Amino acid sequence: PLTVKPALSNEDIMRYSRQLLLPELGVKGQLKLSRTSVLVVGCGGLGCPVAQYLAAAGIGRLGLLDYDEVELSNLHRQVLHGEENQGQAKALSAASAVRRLNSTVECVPYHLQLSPENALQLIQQYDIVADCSDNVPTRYLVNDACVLSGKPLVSASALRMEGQLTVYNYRGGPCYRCLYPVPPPPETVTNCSDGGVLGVVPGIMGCFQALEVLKIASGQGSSCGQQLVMFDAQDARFRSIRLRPKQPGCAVCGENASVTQLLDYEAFCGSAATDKCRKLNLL
Amino acid sequence: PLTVKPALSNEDIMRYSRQLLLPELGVKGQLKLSRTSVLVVGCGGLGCPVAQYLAAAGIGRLGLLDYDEVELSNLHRQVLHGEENQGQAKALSAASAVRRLNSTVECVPYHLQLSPENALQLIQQYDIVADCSDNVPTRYLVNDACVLSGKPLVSASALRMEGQLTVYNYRGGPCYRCLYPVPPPPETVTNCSDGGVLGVVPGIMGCFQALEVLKIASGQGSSCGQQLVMFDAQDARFRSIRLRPKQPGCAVCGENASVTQLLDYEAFCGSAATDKCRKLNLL
Amino acid sequence: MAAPIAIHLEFGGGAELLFEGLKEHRVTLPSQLEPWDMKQLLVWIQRNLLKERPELFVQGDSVRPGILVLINDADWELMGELEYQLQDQDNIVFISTLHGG
Amino acid sequence: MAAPIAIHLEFGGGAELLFEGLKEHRVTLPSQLEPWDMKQLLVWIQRNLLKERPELFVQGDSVRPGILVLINDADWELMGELEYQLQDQDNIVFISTLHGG
Ligand SMILES: [Zn+2]
Ligand SMILES: [Zn+2]
Repeated sequence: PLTVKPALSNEDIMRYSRQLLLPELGVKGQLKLSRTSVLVVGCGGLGCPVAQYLAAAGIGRLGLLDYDEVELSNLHRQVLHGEENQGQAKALSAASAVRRLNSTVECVPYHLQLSPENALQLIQQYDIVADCSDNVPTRYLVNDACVLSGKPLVSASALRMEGQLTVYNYRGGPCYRCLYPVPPPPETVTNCSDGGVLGVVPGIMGCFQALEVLKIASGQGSSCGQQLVMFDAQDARFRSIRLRPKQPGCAVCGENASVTQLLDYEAFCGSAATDKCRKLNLL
Repeated sequence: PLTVKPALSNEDIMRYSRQLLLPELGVKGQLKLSRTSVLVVGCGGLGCPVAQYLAAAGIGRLGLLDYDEVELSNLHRQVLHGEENQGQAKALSAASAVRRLNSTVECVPYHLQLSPENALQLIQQYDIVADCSDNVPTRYLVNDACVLSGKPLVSASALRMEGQLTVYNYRGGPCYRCLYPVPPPPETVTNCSDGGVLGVVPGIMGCFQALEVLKIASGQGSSCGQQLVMFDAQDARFRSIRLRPKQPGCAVCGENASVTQLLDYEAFCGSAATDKCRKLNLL
Repeated sequence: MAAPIAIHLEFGGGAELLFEGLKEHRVTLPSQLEPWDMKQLLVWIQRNLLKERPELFVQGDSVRPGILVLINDADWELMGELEYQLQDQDNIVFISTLHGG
Repeated sequence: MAAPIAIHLEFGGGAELLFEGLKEHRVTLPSQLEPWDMKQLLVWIQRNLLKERPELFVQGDSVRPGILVLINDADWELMGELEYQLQDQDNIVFISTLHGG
């Protein structure tokens, strides 16, 4: 658990002065940020801006999870990493970039794959989870672990020139499974490795994700629960959609939930928990 | 002028592979990016994400202009700089961060204040200008210099929990003066130093600005000419507004333009070309 | 006899790639005995717009898992799903869920 | 005699700070001899909503420089500016231009 900061230091007051001025945040909100821990699942195109802006804003503890290493093909969108970090674990590369920006944030890199074995134990240590992953099994895994441990889940995704964002399991709203009870057939799923993505699209979506995390952490509350925000970069259009409420029949958050512990999500989805399988097939 | 790249290198193909897959970009679009130069006016809350994502995407030449030095109070939103860069010129700090990310981008830092004396000569060397400045006189100066040298201007701004974005002087659309022929009374202008700003709001707006620059540079074209995009972070709402066309009576882009060379914009606006004056008064 | 109705169809998140990359379609559904509902619209789309690989769009008599349907900017679950009766000028969106990051 | 009309007023970009921080106001303009226009609306706002420092909102008989007026999501310049005749349920936005970065 985070050590409770009793007050802001003089250095904090200087560093955060421009946001302390905001009536929506103020000293109270800033102290709440400093007492909040956030787990960022995935340090790629979404995770980089999320980690960057959460650290800059003074979140208390930031968990940075990624099993992968930095490659040249990441750098067009994964802007926390640099050329010199190629081959390094993304979690470590992201952590050292974040420390350069704000050394007062407690930064915990996890160079590992989130799995049914470790997810609950990890997520239980954090107050809010940001899903910045890149594949279907991980999205169901993160959702179920958040529902089982009662954590709000700020989830974004991006592909080609589009992005989507929703806050799940928040203030009585729906979870990911309420919306998507059955996983998509694997042959219908396109990931960034085969569909491509314009780097700044996850940039915009990740910043948006950081915003909603900060609103929840500071006590303002998110306006994206039971809402789907869709972004189309080609016509620069955002759209907010009213979603269904929490479903009484949901397998994990419903009244007679059948999912009471984590499962084998790769088997459930019929695909691997990575966005690389198809790339490997293509090469 | 930029040396015209005849083709993509093998390293380019690896680096940009995920965006080369996009039909909207492709190899042709990527080559256009590499032949485009962009001047970023201001390396603060907007300029940092703009520079970051333009460099990541492979823009050919990136001019980074700022007269200011990095301070601790910048770091909650100016995420290209780090704690170790305090006291350093922002233009230089931003340039070295951008080089870590993509050393193939030609990066030109300008540690100086944009002025009526140097603006035309600077802007003439670039294809597109991104206005990431923080004060009214500079916004008029950048606008007039872009109109006089025929460059599209991608302009964003942010304050508190709101942001605005428009593309000016683009494909026959209006310029900044068409919309705002008379500057606002100085006592009505609030800047980030006295109004505050949540760091991720310029983050979102700067990413959006980078997107529109990339769309123009790659030949897709922007959808934000003669449009105002307004963002309200509190209710996570974007809104697009249809603006007036180019005004025949505009003082700089109209039929009988009276502004045919740059003026004294501080006198015109009745305020200094910095966002610091008021902060100094307050201390 | 129900009169013909004009509706606006949109596809996104990649679903447009099944419809020649076109994101927006303005279509007119012909006059028929009963009012048009979503179930009939899905059949009409398959017959008239969907040229190939219907299994990437429909499954049984509904849309395949992973496509979200929106009726006038609301999740169709709030509107009666397959039973929703279409009105003239309705806006129907089919959006593929994205998973990339 | 024109009937009373209900309109939706919004203030943003800091302009809401002149109206007790409230961004949205639903108001009803009373019945009067002639139809309501924007010029009259500005006078009505000054008398009924704007409690202090009117010079930060109006200048002469129009809004002050640096405030953009939108009528149903379009720049008021496209709609006739001060002469625009208000309709029931119109949405009028007053937005301060932002300059920070
Ligand atoms: Zn559920
Ligand atoms: Zn003009």
